Amino acid sequence: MIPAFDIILLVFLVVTSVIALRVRDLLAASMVFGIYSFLICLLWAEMTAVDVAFTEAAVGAGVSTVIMVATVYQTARRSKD
Amino acid sequence: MEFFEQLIIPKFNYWIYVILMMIGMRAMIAKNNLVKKLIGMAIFQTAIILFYVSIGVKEGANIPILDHHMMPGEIHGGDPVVVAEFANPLPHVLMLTAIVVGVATLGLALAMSQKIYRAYGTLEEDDILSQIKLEPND
Amino acid sequence: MYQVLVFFLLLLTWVIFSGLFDPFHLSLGVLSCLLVTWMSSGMLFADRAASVWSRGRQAFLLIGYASWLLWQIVLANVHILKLALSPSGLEEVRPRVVRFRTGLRSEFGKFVLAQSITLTPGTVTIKIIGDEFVIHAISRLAADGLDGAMEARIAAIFEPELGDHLAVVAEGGHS
Amino acid sequence: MFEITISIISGALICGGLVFFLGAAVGLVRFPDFYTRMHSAGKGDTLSTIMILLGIALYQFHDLFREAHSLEEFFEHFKIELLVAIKVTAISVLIMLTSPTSTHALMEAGYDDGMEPFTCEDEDADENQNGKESAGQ
Amino acid sequence: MKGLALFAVAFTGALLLYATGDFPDWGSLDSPANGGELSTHYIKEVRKETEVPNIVTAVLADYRGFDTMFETVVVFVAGIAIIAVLRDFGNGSRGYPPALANNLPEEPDLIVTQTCNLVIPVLQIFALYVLAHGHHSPGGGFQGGVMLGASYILIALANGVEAAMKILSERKILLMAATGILIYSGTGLVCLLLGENFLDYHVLSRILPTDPIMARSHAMLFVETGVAFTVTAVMFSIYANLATRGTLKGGL
Amino acid sequence: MGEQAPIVIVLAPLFGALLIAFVGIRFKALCLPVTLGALSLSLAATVETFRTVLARGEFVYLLGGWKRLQEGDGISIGIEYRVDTISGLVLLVIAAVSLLVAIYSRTRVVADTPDRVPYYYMLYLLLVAGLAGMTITNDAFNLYVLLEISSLTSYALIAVGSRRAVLSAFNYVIMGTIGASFYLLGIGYLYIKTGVLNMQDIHAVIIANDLAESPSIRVASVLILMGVWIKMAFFPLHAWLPNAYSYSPTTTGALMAPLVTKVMIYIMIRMMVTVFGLDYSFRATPGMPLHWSNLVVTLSSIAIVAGSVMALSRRDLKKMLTYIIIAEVGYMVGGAWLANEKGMTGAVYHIVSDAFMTLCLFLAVGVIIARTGQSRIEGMNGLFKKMPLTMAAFTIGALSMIGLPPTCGFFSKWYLVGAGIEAGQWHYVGALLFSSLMNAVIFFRIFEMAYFPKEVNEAEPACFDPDAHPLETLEKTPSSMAIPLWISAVTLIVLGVFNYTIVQWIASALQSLNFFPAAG
Amino acid sequence: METITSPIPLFACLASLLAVIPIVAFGKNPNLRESFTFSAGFAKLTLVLLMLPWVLDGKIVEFTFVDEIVKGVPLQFRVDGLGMLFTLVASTLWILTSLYAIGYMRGAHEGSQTRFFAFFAVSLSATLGVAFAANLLTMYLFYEMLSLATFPLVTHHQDREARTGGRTYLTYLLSTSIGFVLPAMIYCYWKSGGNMDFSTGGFLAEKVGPTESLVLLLLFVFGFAKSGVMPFHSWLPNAMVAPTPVSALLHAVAVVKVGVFCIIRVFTGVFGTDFLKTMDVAVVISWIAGFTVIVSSLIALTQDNLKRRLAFSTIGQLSYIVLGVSLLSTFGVTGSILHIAMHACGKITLFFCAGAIYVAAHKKYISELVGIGRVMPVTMSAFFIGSLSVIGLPVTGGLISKFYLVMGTMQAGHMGLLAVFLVSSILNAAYFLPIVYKAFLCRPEESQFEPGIKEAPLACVVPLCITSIMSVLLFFFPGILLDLASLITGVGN
Repeated sequence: MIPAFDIILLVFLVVTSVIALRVRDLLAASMVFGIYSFLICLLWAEMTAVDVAFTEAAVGAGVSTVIMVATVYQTARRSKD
Repeated sequence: MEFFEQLIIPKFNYWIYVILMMIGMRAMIAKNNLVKKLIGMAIFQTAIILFYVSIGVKEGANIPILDHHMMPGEIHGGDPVVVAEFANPLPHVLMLTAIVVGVATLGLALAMSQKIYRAYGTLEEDDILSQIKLEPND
Repeated sequence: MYQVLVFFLLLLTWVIFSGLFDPFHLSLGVLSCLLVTWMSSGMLFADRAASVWSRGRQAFLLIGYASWLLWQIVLANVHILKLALSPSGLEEVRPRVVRFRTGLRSEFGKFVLAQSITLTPGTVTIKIIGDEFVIHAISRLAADGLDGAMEARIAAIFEPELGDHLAVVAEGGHS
Repeated sequence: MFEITISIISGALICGGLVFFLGAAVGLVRFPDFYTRMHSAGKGDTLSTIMILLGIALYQFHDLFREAHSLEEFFEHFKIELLVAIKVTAISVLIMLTSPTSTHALMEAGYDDGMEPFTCEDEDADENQNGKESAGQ
Repeated sequence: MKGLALFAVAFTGALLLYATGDFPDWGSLDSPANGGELSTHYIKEVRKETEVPNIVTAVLADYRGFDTMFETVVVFVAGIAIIAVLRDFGNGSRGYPPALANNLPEEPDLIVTQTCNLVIPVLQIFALYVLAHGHHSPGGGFQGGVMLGASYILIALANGVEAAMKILSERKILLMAATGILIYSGTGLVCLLLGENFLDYHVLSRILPTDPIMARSHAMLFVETGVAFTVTAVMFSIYANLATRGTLKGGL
Repeated sequence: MGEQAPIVIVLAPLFGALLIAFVGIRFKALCLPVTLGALSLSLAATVETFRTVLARGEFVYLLGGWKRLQEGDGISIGIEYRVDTISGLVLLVIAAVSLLVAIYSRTRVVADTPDRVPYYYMLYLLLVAGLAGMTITNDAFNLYVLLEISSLTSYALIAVGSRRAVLSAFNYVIMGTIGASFYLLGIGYLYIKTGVLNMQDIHAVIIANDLAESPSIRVASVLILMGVWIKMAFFPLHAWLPNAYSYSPTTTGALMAPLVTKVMIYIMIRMMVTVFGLDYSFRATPGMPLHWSNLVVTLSSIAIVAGSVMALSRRDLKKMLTYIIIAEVGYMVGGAWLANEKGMTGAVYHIVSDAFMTLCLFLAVGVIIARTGQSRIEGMNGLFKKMPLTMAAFTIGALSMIGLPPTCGFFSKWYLVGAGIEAGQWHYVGALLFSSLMNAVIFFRIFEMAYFPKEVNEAEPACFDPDAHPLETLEKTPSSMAIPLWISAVTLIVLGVFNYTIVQWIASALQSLNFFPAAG
Repeated sequence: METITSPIPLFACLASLLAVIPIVAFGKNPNLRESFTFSAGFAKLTLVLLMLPWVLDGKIVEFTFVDEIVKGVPLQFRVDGLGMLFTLVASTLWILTSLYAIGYMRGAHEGSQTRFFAFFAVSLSATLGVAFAANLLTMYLFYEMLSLATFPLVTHHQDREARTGGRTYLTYLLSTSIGFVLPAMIYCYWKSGGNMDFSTGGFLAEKVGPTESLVLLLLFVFGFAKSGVMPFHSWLPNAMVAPTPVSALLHAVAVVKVGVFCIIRVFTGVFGTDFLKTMDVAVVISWIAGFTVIVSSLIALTQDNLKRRLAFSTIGQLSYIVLGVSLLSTFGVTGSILHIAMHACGKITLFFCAGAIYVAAHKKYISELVGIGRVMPVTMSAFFIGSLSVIGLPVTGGLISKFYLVMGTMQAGHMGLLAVFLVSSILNAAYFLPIVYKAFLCRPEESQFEPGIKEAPLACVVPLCITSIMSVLLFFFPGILLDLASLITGVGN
């Protein structure tokens, strides 16, 4: 059986991932991706994978998002899809 | 209902991971914008990590760190370790590596997309392709 | 001297984080603190020359100020809560941009002022241009609250030499 | 008794934090433009987080008086719990430091980008337009 | 393309879901992975064999230490690769297309700078704490390294990339990244030179004043430090290059 | 050194890369010597390992000294290396090819990427380390890590080229990540059912618990195969390869084209043989409407034909070679899946011979580009007169590709066709022959172009991407380019003449696998 | 049978291959270069003659390079009667051709002579390799080597025509050898259980059924397209763009004879005639060959270009050999083997003559040759003898081989094929004799030649005289050839 908290997080994950891919503003997409990473980090903390959660927090929600934003700043912000 | 109880509920994690993975994979293949593709790629990779971490979960288990009183500093001693109390550490180890690989790939791909932007002035795949068609090449 | 101070501050932080007091981990802590001191001790305080005594005084006063600020934060939140939740709250929202000049000279002082303005009810620092603060206030009342009292408190901590000679020039209106 | 008291206090703190969160969230929806919304988000966020954290820090001590075989063990518990509480408090200090900074950075970015604040003098001028602006930067 | 993608995705998804029914239930204690000999061994014997409470760290740095060495190499490769691909050594005279970053203000912002000045030392000490306490709490070389790298990224964000590059120049980055791997693989090499297999840390007790099992524990800390070195340097290098299009000037 | 030789194979390039990071950045002239030294050491260690393997069979090296549980009979708790003759052969190929290409790169890297020479060589060495590690390791997850190392380095090595190269490298990143992730996922599916990661152990658990029919294992095999196929550019999944290899710098193409796809094929064989077991791979499963291996062989026949036809339609030498590689991949995949020993032997032998064939051709094309400044077929007019030795080596490579004796290409085709006949897969035999003919047409078209002097009126305006190749051309072929080219060409003949020795080595490794009797 | 292990076959084969090095090295000095060609030629002939007594004694000379190049199959040379005969012819004629080539190449001022002589030597080595090959794989190896080595010779002029000719040449030879021979060979290897040796008198005997046999036979006969069996013949006329010495040696002796030699090997060594007799499949090959004989002769009639006419004639004559061996009768096989030698001598004479005419008078077409006998009497006399031999009229060697072939047909009892022989002989006469007639017997005023035109250079004329004389001599002294042939057929004469 899976705790309800898990299920909520998982549903949120799907929602954020879809949003991140549908938003046409790449900066917003990167930000939503950051949220996605953070959610998944929570999920892992909840699943007792603390080391993974820690890494994901530092890497996924931190560095990945920052370098993605940096790229968006150095290229174009608008996307056609 | 039977189906729901036996296949969906106890394996909800696996279902979601498949869905996330498919979302990411579709973005990787079908999205036009290179950064979007990379976001898809990151989602794709985290989905796999989700799968692995789900493998290692144990009902009612704790984080895979032994308590201090189990580690009295000496080698043999302290309380016996109950395996069921600790989550499976192996998937966690594997996924640390996978996360690192993910960010390395992402960084490299972002660098490439910047270089592509430098060369073509756009990140839209179809625009780039139409520019390439004008070039004299095979 | 300055670096020794930084080192001990960092060591304190380390001990709080670590919670392990065996020699092995403590030596690791000392090593790490030395390393961080070497790497980025220049960041923590702007004035390297200040005496330990004056720093102690500042720290003491800052704690007092922080508790006052905490109260201000509570007020600010109650304010927001009131605006947001009461049916007529929106009518009170009369946002405006306020500019004023500060007499504070040290960067840290300006920084504390700006943060305090942001944390207090109804006002947020948008920008600091030299001595000029650009503030966004959510209502006339909030804008009027920027009367220099806070600035005086901060000046008392960091720049006591300024005394009462603070010349607060508040300018109304929007940009 | 001690345990219940601690639980009630920390529960109250956490609930209070949540109430402020609610206020911030409602404000985020109701307020007219980017700047006022940032007021709501920035401030509500700060206090509610601090309150929740303090609640948690306090809750660390709820089983301080559990059965301890010796005084030494009691202090051992106390030490661990105190350290956690201090860490949590340290986080709230960090929040106090960084939250206004981020509020400020966002507002400055909007300001530099030429986003017109909604002001009371020409209240009805371009409310809709400002309302549409996203808080992206 | 879209249709093809949809087909591929649907096909893969169906395939994966087909197997899902075969999996042991989520969280089950006696699934092959959880109740199997391998993970049981790790949990049961870890303290006997390595004296490290954090099982993840023990598996990461010792049982599967070779994996982790190459994980570090992956990071190193990413750093090198991004420099090789993106770095503009000053002769790229091609006109850059416009980008968002061009209309950013030049001046660093006072509030942000001050906040960062306050946060960075704490962040760094926390990063080192995470590194040093990888044996006892979540964390380790990689997480600590990322946080340390993040502290430099923070400097770059607040004061500009050039300011951060003054502290950690490109040359230093490379040296640091390589040193990290050298620490890791060098530890293994020392084991090899002492007559045992690569990364067989227990033999280090011959040169360290500890017994073989504590030698494992200490060697793990040592290699984690190596990981942290590399990760710190590379994380910052990635940001510095990506934020400036490889020019290492200006930036966000 | 003997006992530690396997680790030196992987460590030598790694330390070489570190040494470059330490000294090479400042003293650029040291990069190449360091690279050569590291690769030579790696080669020496490989030879040593291989000799040990020949002398006493499988060679197991325990990393971290973690022995198997229960007095060596239980599962492996650490990571281990395992070298048999097949992996030893592949390791030899990797070491030799990378050393040759490194010699060859002396002038090319400076010309192609003048300001990033040290970075280039670091990536080069790490790619070699990754490939060697993939070949040697016996741990399914360790393989993934090394796979990613080789992928990342190869992305970068491609992307340092022209602007088209960056774009194709990006596509490669996308495809490569999908492939590697599929592999990872497949390992996860195996792990969830078996709980172990060592390849031998996985197999043992599958056998012991009779898991072969379970959906997870089946899906795992599909996933791993798909992943590996993407990485090796098996036909419907090949789209990334031609651009990536043809727009990349000369040295990159010459290193990657012979090695990367071949190593992936080795991995596929390894998975089929070691992890899933031959019974699983080759026997019809009850639920499947189609015989599994039949399907793959059919696919590879299609791959062979399609690759050949696409190669024929290209006018650019490098592009053409890349499509030939796609066809060759079909050879090997098909051979491995023919479900008989001959086919497996042929596939492994073809890994060796195809690596050298591709190497020879890519090196020759590299020389041609360096000398003429372009790689289109039209630009090859009169080359036999201008550079007879290069063209002679090119000819040997081409003949091997076509499959004429006594080059090794003939003998690999010999085994593969023989296996195809034995298995009764006539379409595969037909595809092989068709592709040989196509190769003949392709290469003789080039020979004709190069042999006959330029005719008037036929001269087209030279059209090529100025980014792609340096405009200034070399007056004469430097010996650093000529010597590796000739060594590779001579190797083709040596491999051909002594093919039976190699085949016996392969057979000694396959013997333990109990191939079931031939279906003929 | 006694077996002698000796490296002499290897040396014989290598003699010309090694000569390539000095030929290339001394390319600047034509006389020195040619002297190497000659010494290699004589060395080769000497080595071959050294082995002749052994072979005639019924011994077999073997040499193995690689013990097992694929499982059970060595890379091996073995000299038996058939190989000896072919080698003897080829190496003798090489010397003559070299002499002729010197005269021709210098007389016609051809370029790139070094390359020419170098590849000429390589081709010879490959030919010897085929002749000595002890098993199918070794034979295939040298067969392919020959195809490639002759390509630069065929396209020697490097002009548009040469390009077309060369393209056709390689397309036919490579596609057939890869497409037909290779799979057939591998199938044989698999079926025979890893044995490919010729010496056992048919390693495939009793291992395949009739249908398989027929398919394999067809694959082999068409696959060895050098034999020019229709419909894979058209490379041969196209290859006539080559300089005449090439056409002479390669397309009268080496290349085409290698083709039929391989087919003979397939019949005798792979299947074994005895085994094939048990099945009624070889007759299909006979009819295909017969068809080729007739059709090619008819086409030859229509050709005006002398070399093309010779080429089509060659196609017909080659099919005689195929036909002969496919009859499976002892006489037929003997005839086939003899015809290799007889036709070689006759046809090379004709080619030499055609080349001499081109060098002396720059004429290519038959219609231009009216009265040439008056200005070049020696050449045209030799031409006459050569035609007699090819037609199969006394007093030339061609008569003997043809006699055996006809006997073989009767022995096999295929009366229809007898008709083929008769008709084709008439056609042969019809396309050769008019040339001779017009050359000598036209009225003086019809002659198109000024008296100024003389015979070709001595280096051209001497070889063609020698070969024509050889054709005659073979009629009187065929003994040695018959001895060699009987070693294969097992029938004493």
